[in-house]
Amino acid sequence: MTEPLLSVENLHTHFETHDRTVHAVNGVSFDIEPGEVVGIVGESGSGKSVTARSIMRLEEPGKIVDGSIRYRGEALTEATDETIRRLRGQDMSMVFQDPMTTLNPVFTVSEQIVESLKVHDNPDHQPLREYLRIPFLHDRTDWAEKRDRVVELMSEVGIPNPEERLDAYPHEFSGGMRQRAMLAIALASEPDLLIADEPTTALDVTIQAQILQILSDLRASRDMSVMLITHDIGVVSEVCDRVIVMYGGQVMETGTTEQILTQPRHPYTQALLDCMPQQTERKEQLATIEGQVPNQLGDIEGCPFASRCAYADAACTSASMPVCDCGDGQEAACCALDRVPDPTREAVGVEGSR
Amino acid sequence: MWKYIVRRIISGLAVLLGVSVLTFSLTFFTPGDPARTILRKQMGGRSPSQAAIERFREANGLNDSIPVQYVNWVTDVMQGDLGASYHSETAVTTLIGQNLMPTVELAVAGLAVALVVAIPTGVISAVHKGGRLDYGSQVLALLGLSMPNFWLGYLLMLVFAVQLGVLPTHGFGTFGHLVLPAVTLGTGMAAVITRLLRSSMLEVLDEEYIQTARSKGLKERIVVYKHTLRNALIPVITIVGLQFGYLLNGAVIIEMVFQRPGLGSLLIDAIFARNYPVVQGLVLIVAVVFVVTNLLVDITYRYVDPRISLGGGGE
Amino acid sequence: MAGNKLNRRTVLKSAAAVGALSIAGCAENTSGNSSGVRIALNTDPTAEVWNTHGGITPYWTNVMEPLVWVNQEMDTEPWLATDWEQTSETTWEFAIREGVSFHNGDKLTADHVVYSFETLLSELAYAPGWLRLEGPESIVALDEYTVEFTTTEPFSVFPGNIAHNMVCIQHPDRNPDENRVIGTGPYQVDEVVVQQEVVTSSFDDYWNDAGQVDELVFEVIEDPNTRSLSLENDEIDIGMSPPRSQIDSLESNDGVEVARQETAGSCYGGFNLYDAPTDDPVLRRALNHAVDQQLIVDTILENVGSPARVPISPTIYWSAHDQVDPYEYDEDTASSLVEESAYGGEMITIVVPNDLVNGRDIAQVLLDDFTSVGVEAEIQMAERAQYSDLVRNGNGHLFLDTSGSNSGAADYVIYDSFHSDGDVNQRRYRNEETGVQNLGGEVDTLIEDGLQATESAVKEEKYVQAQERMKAQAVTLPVYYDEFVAAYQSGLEGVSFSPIPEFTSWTSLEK
Amino acid sequence: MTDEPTVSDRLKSIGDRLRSVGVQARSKLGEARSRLVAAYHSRPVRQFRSNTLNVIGLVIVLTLILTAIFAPMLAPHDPEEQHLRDRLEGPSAEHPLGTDQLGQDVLSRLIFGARVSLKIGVAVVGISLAIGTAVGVTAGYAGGYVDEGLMRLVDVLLAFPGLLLALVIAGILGPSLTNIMIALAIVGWTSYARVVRGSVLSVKEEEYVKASQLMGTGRLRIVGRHVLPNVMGPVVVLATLDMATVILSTAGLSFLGLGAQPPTPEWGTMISEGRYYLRSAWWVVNFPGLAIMFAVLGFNLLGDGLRDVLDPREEESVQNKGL
Repeated sequence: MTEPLLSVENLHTHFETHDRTVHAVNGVSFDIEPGEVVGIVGESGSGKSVTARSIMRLEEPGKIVDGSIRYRGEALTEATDETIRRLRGQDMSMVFQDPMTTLNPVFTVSEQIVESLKVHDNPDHQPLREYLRIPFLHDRTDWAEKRDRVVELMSEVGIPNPEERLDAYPHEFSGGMRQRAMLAIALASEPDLLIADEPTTALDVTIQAQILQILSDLRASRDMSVMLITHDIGVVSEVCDRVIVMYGGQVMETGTTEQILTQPRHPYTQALLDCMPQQTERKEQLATIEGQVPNQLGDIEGCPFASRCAYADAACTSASMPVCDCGDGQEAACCALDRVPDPTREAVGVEGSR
Repeated sequence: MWKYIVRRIISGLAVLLGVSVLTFSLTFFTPGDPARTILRKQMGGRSPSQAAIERFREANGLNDSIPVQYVNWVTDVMQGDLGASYHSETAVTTLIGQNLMPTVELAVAGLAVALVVAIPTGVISAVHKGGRLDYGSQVLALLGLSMPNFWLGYLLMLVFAVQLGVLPTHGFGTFGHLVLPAVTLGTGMAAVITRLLRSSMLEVLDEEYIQTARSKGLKERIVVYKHTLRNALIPVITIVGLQFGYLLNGAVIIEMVFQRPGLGSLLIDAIFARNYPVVQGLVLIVAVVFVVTNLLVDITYRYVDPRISLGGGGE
Repeated sequence: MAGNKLNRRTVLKSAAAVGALSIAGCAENTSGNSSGVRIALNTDPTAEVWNTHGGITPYWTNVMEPLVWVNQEMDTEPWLATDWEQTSETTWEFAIREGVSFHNGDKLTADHVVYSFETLLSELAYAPGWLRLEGPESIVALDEYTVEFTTTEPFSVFPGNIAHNMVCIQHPDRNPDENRVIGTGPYQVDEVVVQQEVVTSSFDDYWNDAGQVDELVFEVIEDPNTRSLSLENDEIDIGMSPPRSQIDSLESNDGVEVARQETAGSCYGGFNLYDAPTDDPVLRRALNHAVDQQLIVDTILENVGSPARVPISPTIYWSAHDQVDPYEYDEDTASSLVEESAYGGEMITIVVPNDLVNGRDIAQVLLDDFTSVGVEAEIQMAERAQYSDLVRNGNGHLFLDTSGSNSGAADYVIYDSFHSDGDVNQRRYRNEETGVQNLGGEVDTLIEDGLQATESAVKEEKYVQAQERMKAQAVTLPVYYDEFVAAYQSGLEGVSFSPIPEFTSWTSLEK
Repeated sequence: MTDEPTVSDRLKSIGDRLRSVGVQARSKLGEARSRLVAAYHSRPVRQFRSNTLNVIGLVIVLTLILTAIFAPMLAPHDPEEQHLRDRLEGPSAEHPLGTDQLGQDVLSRLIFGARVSLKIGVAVVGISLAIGTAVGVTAGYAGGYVDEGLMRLVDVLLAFPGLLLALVIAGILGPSLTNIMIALAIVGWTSYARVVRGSVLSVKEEEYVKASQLMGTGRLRIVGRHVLPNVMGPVVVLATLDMATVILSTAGLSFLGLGAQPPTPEWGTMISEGRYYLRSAWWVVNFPGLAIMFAVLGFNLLGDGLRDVLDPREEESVQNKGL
């Protein structure tokens, strides 16, 4: 078996607040293979974003307290700042959720793309006077030469008339356009792994579709892996090869997109799928999961979903959660899996259920 | 943009009108006759005769009622004439012209000192939030903010001019003469800017685009000094602009401590001598400087923060 | 957009350029210490009030000279006039010195004198009243070296009155706009730096003994503290009136000498004679007994000056200082006099102008002394402008101030303060027939007689009598006679001052 | 046996009554204590306590207030008592901070000076607050031309270096603490007016205020019930920081000779008068300098701390009208 591109093992990321500790990520493990699109789904607060940021080592003010993250075998949790910077500049890129806040408002979009190109060229040589454009002291001839590349990137992500927009500021862009610009920034460093943290959440539906389309195209043309964080199962079904379902800072279930969507084993996954509008008849009320997302304060014992789980018993709140192999690579972390109805068997026939 | 500037100028004129009415009406309540005071000063401390006083009052229009004097004054000001000092026929504009540069020099130097100190301190303080450096610079900033500057001036003078003898105690002209006053003036302002920049930096460091910058693989130095500082400076510029006007407050006292010529000394002398044309002219000029600085600050925004359009609202 | 960017860059660049320029401009201005003598005054020698004199002060600088000089004894002495004579009650003839050169080479004639006086009269509103000269006929050149003055009223002290720094002779080519100053003095103006300094150099064709130091620079340092600091810092050679507190340390400093000179000035409190409770002479005497002048001189004044008995400095020959017995400091006498008086616990307001040197401290000592003999008092510091009003309106009970003469005619020192029609008392005297510090009656007559007297002995007799009457009624509370102090680098020789320090001649100065 | 209660009965009933009073008092005391303890552990107080600087600020300000209140007990000497023969003496057991040029005890003058500074601070802040609130409420409620006019007036005053204006006003009115107060209040009320007006405007839009308006509640009551409590936080913070500014400005104006009439002990005047003795008697100038610095520091720290707790919206409202 080839080495995975990214391998996360037992990751714990904590946040210290005034008087308590928030266990945002609480023992997450998964792998991403080269060229694979992995979707991470879960409700808000389930630790998806923190996991993504931990991988980029942007977890501050949180802290990785345990576990390991390996990129092509290199341990990111122990890596030096230089290594991390080189990786960010050349191997991994990230696209954030809200395009309205992820672009620096005081620099032109092209400036921000060129920066990315510059870092990619030479991550270890970043002279301040050149980046700051200090009058008389900077030499930016090669920055100007990069303009063609910027235009190329901009058109690649679907920004129309890129030549005319070279001097535009982010506020002169619409939301969708900004997300494309953000994508261009991320692609400028020619990453092997693109982490997209809910890249379409803040956009309206038609734009969402366009962005997703661009993502799929890019993945195909550049042969890069994508880690797509979303709470939208619809998005997952469209672009992902594999899905990781997270809840309460832990991985609940993993499997191929098809497995997760058609035969979810974990009660949380099932509940999540039930809430999707597509599953609901018109006029019928949208299903919701009863209860509150746990606040993840202090040490967590047992299954974080236990309090909301229809199949939970007393043991679920204290026992450790076993990861059960459900066949064909599908895994679910549940201590009462035997009590949970199995859609695969249900599909086969009523007699299959107990 | 032009529309905006015109609007600002009109409201600026209203401010000037208000300030001038305010200062002018103060002369209503004033004890002390300018004629006697000024003549006494001219005569080296001798009391002038009643006839001389009458002549003086007549010559300077002091026998008119205050509103009449005000209208006359405004009419003259419209024609660019701020009147003449009671002391002699020297035009107030000339006097102000003579005293403007020393004060501007002091203010600019003070501002430079403040920025040179405050920008690195504020940045370091924010970057090391909660650490010893942060704590130290916050305490220093608070001390700078709380120290009466005349006391600071004397302390600096005592140390650098008297004990060490490296700088002149007083006077005006050379670079050396500027150092102590500028440091004295700059200290309080440095404290203000440091505090403001720190909190502004902290706010910006929380912004998502800083994560974007980091995610590109930019060095922390560039993240801080390019992406963070540039944004954090925007609110600082407002305050610096406003403070530049307030620097005149400090200049009054510092000019007195260090014996520098300037608008401050001129104003104090004029107030005590009841030299009303000079007081009114100065107050007006200061208000003009203030209004203009504010306008310039607003326009500078356009260059620093591309989101703000002077046409109004922005997006 | 592109346009904007260009602008932004231009703005930044020009800002940088301006910054560089201004620093360069600062550096060029460096003025080092030359071979000359730097003298720090406490007033600006280039202040705009001096425009009449070509833009620099006629005081201190020796650039321009008057017709009549005042000597060490406060007596008049021929100067640019060699002689003068009263030709009628209101006319005076002055003989102008021959062979005197102006700094531009022209020879002094009577026409220059006429020009100088007329300039003064036309440019200074108060000059006609002060000099008692009005109208074009009042100054006439009788011949090339004789000038006739016609005063508006009999004015016996005319020669002394014009023995004043401001009444100096200047050349018609003087120009205040270009700071061109042309006089006849031992030093001529080389350069005027407005609000900072006047550079003068010795004038070779001076008619009298020429100055020995090549260059004298008069600069302004208003703050006395700074003045003495810069003396010790070797930035200046002579500093006028150092803070008293530092005279001791200056005197003990090897490199610094201190010159002292009694002046015509004195500091006293004048009582409001017309309002209760100070309308009671017994209380006024009591308060006189309550104050220990010697202690004030020893402590607050740091031994500069001497305890006063009368309001007129003994440097003025008609002072009654030697003729009167002082009210000795004695708290017991003071307390019993307070008991004896009509005083009923009212608050006495001591009014002090805030530019009075040490006035604040002296007032506090007076207040403390009054309190210890059972008299309630408060202090009201007022700016000079406000003070003038308070005195003239009689708002207050004791008005603390200094008085002195800076001309050869010190008569106004007594007339303005103590004659009913004098400046201080006139307003209330005319409006309410009262006044402030004027006893009126016999004292008025004595002062008038003294003023009109041409013979020194007669003048002295009348004024002394007036002072004795005033002392008996305790019209004033004399505090101290002033002393002028200047500190200078010990390398200098021949530093001496006149009782009118501004009349000081620098020709004897050597470095 | 008579119906008369015996002496012992009486004593007993008195005893009972006393005991019940005692019990009541004790329970009241206990209640107060537990309330205090609860307050001490409440979130805002905890938050305030968590920053040492805040606590230092509170301690300085409390010290200042207590010093001012108990000045006559604390001061070792009468602050106005002169001993000319013992003038300018250095710190000693008798005069811990030395004596000034009149032989007055510097420590005692500093202690009484705290009164003067606080008095001016409270007066100026009080007047500014009153005017500012009145103007702010009027402008906010009236809207239209009234609002426009008042706010332009505020702009005029804000558009001008406050201290310079105060200097002109105080200079022209003549030296006295009252005139300083007037001058500082004239230029000081504007920031309050702005804050209050802003709050009025936002509260006016609140549903519950609209509702109570519909129900016919008077405007003044609405202001009292809804606006003022809402604006308390920012105003308290503003007032605390303003105390610092006023103390500093007063010292500055006093330094220029516009300050207290002698022999009132006032810190700025002490520096101004003592500057001639800077070299021979450093204590005369430097102790008042330190006193001003600590007082200003105390109010600044306290203001910062209060802002963290009371006014989280406004991160930094830099107010440095000071010199």
